[in-house]
Amino acid sequence: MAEPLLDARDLVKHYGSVEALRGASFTAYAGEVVSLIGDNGAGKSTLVKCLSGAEQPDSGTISFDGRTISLPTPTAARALGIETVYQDLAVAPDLDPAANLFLGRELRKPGVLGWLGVLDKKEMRRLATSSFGDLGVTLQSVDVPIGSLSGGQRQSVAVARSVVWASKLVFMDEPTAALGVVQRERVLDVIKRVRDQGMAVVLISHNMPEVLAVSDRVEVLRLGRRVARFRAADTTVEELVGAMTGALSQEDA
Amino acid sequence: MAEPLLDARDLVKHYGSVEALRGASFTAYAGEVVSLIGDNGAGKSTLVKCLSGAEQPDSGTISFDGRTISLPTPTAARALGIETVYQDLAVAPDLDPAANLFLGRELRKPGVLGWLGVLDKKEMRRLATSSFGDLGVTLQSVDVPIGSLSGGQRQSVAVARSVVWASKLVFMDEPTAALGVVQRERVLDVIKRVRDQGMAVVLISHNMPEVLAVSDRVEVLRLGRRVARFRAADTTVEELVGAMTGALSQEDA
Amino acid sequence: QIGDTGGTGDNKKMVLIPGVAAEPFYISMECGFREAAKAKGYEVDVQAPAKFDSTLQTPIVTGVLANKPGAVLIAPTDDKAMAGPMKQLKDAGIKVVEVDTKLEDTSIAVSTVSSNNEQGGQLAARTLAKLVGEKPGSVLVLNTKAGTSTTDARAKGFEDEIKKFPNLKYVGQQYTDNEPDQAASKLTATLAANPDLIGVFATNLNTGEGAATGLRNAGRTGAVNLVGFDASPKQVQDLRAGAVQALIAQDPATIGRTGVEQAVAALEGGTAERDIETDLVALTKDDMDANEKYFYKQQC
Amino acid sequence: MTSDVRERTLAKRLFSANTLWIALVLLVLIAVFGAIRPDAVLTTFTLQTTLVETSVLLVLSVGMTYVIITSGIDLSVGSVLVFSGVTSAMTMNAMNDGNATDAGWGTVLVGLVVALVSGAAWGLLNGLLVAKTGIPPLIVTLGSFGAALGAGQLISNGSNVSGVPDVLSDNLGTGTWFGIPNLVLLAAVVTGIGALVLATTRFGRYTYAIGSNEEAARRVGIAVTGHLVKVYLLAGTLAGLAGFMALAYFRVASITGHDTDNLNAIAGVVLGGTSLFGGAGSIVGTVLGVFIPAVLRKGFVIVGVNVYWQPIAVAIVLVAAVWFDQSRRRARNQR
Amino acid sequence: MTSDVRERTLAKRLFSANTLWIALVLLVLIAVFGAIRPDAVLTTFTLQTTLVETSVLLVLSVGMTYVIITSGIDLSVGSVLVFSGVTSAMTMNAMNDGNATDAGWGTVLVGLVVALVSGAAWGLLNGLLVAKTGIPPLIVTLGSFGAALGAGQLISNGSNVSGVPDVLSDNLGTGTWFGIPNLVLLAAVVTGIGALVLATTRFGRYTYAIGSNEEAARRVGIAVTGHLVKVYLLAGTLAGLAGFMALAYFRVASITGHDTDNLNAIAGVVLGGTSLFGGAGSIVGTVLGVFIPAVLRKGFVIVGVNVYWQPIAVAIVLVAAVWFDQSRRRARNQR
Ligand SMILES: Nc1ncnc2c1ncn2[C@@H]1O[C@H](COP(=O)(O)OP(=O)(O)OP(=O)(O)O)[C@@H](O)[C@H]1O
Ligand SMILES: Nc1ncnc2c1ncn2[C@@H]1O[C@H](COP(=O)(O)OP(=O)(O)OP(=O)(O)O)[C@@H](O)[C@H]1O
Ligand SMILES: O[C@@H]1[C@@H](O)[C@H](O)OC[C@H]1O
Ligand SMILES: [Mg+2]
Ligand SMILES: [Mg+2]
Repeated sequence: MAEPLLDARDLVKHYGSVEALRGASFTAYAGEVVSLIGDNGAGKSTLVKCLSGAEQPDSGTISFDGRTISLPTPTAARALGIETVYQDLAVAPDLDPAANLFLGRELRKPGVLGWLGVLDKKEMRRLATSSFGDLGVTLQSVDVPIGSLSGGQRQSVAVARSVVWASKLVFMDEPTAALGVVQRERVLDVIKRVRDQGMAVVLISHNMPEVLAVSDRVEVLRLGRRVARFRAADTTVEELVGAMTGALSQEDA
Repeated sequence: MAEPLLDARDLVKHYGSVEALRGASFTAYAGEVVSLIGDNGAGKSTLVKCLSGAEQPDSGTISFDGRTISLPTPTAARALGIETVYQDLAVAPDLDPAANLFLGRELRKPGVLGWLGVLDKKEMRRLATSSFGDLGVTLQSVDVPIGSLSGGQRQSVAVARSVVWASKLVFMDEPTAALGVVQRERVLDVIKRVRDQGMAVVLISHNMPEVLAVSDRVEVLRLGRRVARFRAADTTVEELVGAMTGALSQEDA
Repeated sequence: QIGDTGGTGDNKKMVLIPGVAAEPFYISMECGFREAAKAKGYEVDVQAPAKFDSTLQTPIVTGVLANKPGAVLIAPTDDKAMAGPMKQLKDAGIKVVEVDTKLEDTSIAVSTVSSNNEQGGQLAARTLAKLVGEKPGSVLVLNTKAGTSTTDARAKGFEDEIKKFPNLKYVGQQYTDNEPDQAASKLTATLAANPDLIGVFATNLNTGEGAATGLRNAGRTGAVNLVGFDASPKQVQDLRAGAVQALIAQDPATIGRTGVEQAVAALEGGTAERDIETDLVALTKDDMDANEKYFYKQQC
Repeated sequence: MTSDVRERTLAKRLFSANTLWIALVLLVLIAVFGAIRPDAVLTTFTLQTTLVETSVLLVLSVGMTYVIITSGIDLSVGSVLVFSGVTSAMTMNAMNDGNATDAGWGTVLVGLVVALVSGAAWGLLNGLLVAKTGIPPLIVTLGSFGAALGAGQLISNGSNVSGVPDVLSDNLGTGTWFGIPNLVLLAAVVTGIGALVLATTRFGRYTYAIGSNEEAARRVGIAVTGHLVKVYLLAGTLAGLAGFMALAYFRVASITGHDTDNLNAIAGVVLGGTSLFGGAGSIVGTVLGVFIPAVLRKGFVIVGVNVYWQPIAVAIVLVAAVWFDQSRRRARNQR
Repeated sequence: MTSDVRERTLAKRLFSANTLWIALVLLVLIAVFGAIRPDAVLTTFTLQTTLVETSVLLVLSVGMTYVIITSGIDLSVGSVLVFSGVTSAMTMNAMNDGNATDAGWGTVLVGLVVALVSGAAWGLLNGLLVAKTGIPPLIVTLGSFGAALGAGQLISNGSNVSGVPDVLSDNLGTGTWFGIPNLVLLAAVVTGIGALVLATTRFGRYTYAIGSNEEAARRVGIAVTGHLVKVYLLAGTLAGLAGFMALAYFRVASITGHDTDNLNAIAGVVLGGTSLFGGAGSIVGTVLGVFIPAVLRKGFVIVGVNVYWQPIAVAIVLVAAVWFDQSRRRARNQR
């Protein structure tokens, strides 16, 4: 196989006396969907936060595109083409969906107004409307703060935001957890489309059929450590569950 | 079939110009698991909030145990034996899991201290630990604020809280959305156990296999209205999805 | 009782506790104090509260007490509330001299050196009446905050005295929270309600400055006679420029100097004079140059 | 996607339902006072003086609005105003042998720059401490509240500084332009720019985003630290400008007498519908919120309310105004 | 379930890591001043007076801690203190032909009740408005800040009220009990009860819950409205008690001089680690937070720091203390 796009080794992360990561490793290749699975509290979200600059690991190394990197801020990760759907969504509840979609990447009016920082709200709203359409999201009004949307609507906004802006790698921490049947299918389609454009997609999900349906590979985290890796085509739900619960374990995963 | 335990008719709820419920009806019987399904934004959470006193419908009637009731506050619903797992969880992030489990129902020390309002924290922590155990939740420390727990851990606390206190009916708005495979099974087991004790359980979920596996009946909401009702044993995933998306519709559901 | 502690202090040290920090009145007093104390060979310290306020002055008194100086000159910010802390000074053997203001309880201080604020208010009323002459019109008092003893005494003196002039209609006082912008705003509001306003007495520096601003903003400078209290450099300048028509000046440097003399007398075995009243004068543009010694200083 | 992308005009957005009801309150107040004393209230004189007297506070409140929308607070503005006035006046005096009364525009310009820089320096300090250290803004600005005042006293030796150039006070302080006081014009320009920047630019958008969810803003790559520094810098600079305006208006840099400017500004901002928890608010609201207490104080003096009743009456109307506003807004949202 | 249910002792919880570092700051301050002037700082006298002078503020701050933990704020405490002092003193005078100086314990008791009831009445008003109407606490209590002061001035006709019974001032005001000033004892008892109720009872638990997530508290059936009313009632009643204590100590009901009590109390609470956003905080922290500025001010007077430098130095130490505390806590959490 080719060089990994992202290769994290032996990440450790403490919160006070809680050990969220105890030497976790993780690998992702360009042009693949890799699922990261594990029990509640296994450390998946913590790992994603460390790999997207939202948290700093206490120790361990991260290499990206062959070079060792550090990710002091989410901006550093975004600059590398890494986008993230966080499990807690990380949206600004008082802003409307379009504002959230373009947050940190606002479009400005052409000409001198834009140079003065004036936003092109109309254009952003138009583009947002079409992005949401792609994901099958229905909003009764685009003018309301996102805090008043339904759980699934809010999640769709976060997903739309990540795929619009990513260029190399997208982390999606339980992107479909609150989605309806139709929206879930759309998101899975989008994931595949993104993969087919040559990016890497890291999917976190507790839905094993979904994991097997969409991923190329699966990595399993347990108690803050990687305990197994599978090719999706060669494995089964039972095997995955076994790995997550500790019933089954691989050497040097 | 017997008298319904809960029967809501023609509920309407507006938020500003958004019509979340447009004449929704809903029925639940004692001793059954009824699933409430529908697309994102269909109005499921709004319906649950109206039926558990967290929001007030603009119009419509609710009857419970044969009598017409109004639910001005969540306390009114709790007094009738109705407990709820809200989609947004509604926990106090600064308090620890045990404090959240017993919130509003704190145990007090025996004797004069208890009469003075002094809490029996030790006992609450002990009971909380065993409730979490029932749901397969693993916590590294019970002393941390719930805001720092993983998504699934937090959800488990909310589920535990509802089943510990309910006596007649439990609403569960996507209780398994963030749960791992093992925890999800445990919660489904708990739901069945609660049903077997004669209570009604209302489950909201986007996971159709899960819905079919655990429910006795299914009611479908679409654009703020009930559009279909099924006996779980007589229906299929395709039929449910058809009803949710509007491809299929029943008369006078 | 609190503070029953022994110990001896430094008899060659003298501390001034003004009513508030950073006011030309007290700065001038401090100048007189420093000059006189140095001349007598005393070491000096000055500790002022940030506001004219007994709750802020009390910890300063007890803090100073911890150092046990020989004498304390103090402008008590409340004629009753400061009695307790000042009695502790006395009980510790420190000679207490009241300057500018005084306690109701006359048994604590060895001497009181002050001008009389109520008389100052009366003088302001007479001065205003003289400026106005026979013309009829309304007059207003701009005061600081309700409950501030010195400025309340000035307002009271003014109110009592102004009644003796039947051509002047007293429209009452307005409180300004000691903020110049409120003084300006309440003055223009009064002007709107009483267009015949002919005189204003501002009981301290901030109200005077606000009043001058209000009149300027209303275009009525000079047409409405403004009498201020105290003679800080800015006020003197305003007097000269015609923004203010008269000032009631005290003699703070003399208060400070005299206070030191009384303290020294008490410390070195002489007898202190119990009550000393210092001068109050009305300054107008015409006679101001003759009375330069009453101008306050911003620094020594 | 069935969302109808309804366009809202700029005017509609600036003057949204959130500010509609509080504007109504202001109008009712003016109407009531006007009905009682039409001869004294509904006059150019009262209008002009009220506007002038509110200008300085308004400029402070514009900066405060930005700070509060980020879910911060700035208790230091009054002290920074004092400090800037002092440094500016002292510099102008120093350039003119100790008394700048007769100085020219050159001196005034230097004075303006000194005032702005002084304000900016405190704002920068506040911003750096708030953004980089995680010290709560209340503590940081409570500190600079004390420190800026102390520093002002220290360099002025505790006294008010006079010697303000006549060209400054005659033009900016009391001059008018087609009947509009220049001080009001300046405040209006600052407020207008503040409102536009907040409502239409990226800078404004980030201000809301940070107040709404700071962590989310950080994760989408907004330079939160830098932005917060800029917001406090803005508030400080505006406080410096306010100090310069006060200098022109009062013709003196006053040391005491600005103790409650901070609370007055905060009250105006909150009264105008900006949430202390951040994420929501507007400058138009702030303008209304600043004028309501000003109109009340003035109106009560004009109609002759007893001095001791005045603060009570102001308090009652203030609370009642927000109550009315809240219940109207709620009713509208429930509809 | 692998959670280990480690027991934390009461002492440990009261004195958790959140307050450890700020306690250290306080100790360091005392040590520094003590090293400079051991003869004046480390004396019973200085200890006694510092404690006494902080007692009144401490009682205010205990109530404020509860309010802030619910994510509210109470700007009115200083005015309520004034109002209660005035009503109490005037009632006592009225019972004794206009001068209660020589009155007995009966009068004092009535005075106490009047002070408490006066405070409670304002607290109740605040609580009802905050809890039932959705008006932001800042606005409600800014209103009662003005109204209570105005009402106090109205009934006392704008002047301080004297005639405080000697038995009150000699016993509560300046009396001691085994060397401990009675005023300090009273404040300590109030603080102790406040700390215990907050840390161990249901009332305390609900206070945290409401501040942490008001909607969640409502949904689990906590009577949020009623609880908020009680919390503001508590703060008001304690302000009433503080007014009575001030009466005993200063022998006069002073109208002025309490303008900044509200900010001082809030600063103490926040300095002690209570979050302005609610949900977290402790009374032990508040005690430390109240003493740090008090020790600083006293220390500066004793060591003779220039008056203009004092506010600057206080500000610097204040900010530095919280900075130190924050970075230690953060380091500890990252470990
Ligand atoms: N900020 C924090 N402070 C303290 N503990 C934390 C914090 N964040 C996470 N943890 C702990 O770290 C562990 C791993 O959490 P993490 O959120 O990474 O789990 P996860 O694998 O994403 O679980 P889930 O599937 O439930 O989302 C958990 O025990 C959690 O309680
Ligand atoms: N507080 C609110 N303010 C404004 N609109 C709201 C509010 N709550 C819900 N809505 C709107 O009402 C509609 C129904 O929302 P609801 O949360 O009930 O959907 P749902 O069926 O639970 O969806 P999901 O499956 O995504 O959770 C949505 O369009 C939503 O945007
Ligand atoms: O007499 C003093 C006065 O002149 C000053 O302005 O303020 C305090 C007073 O005590
Ligand atoms: Mg997770
Ligand atoms: Mg929902």
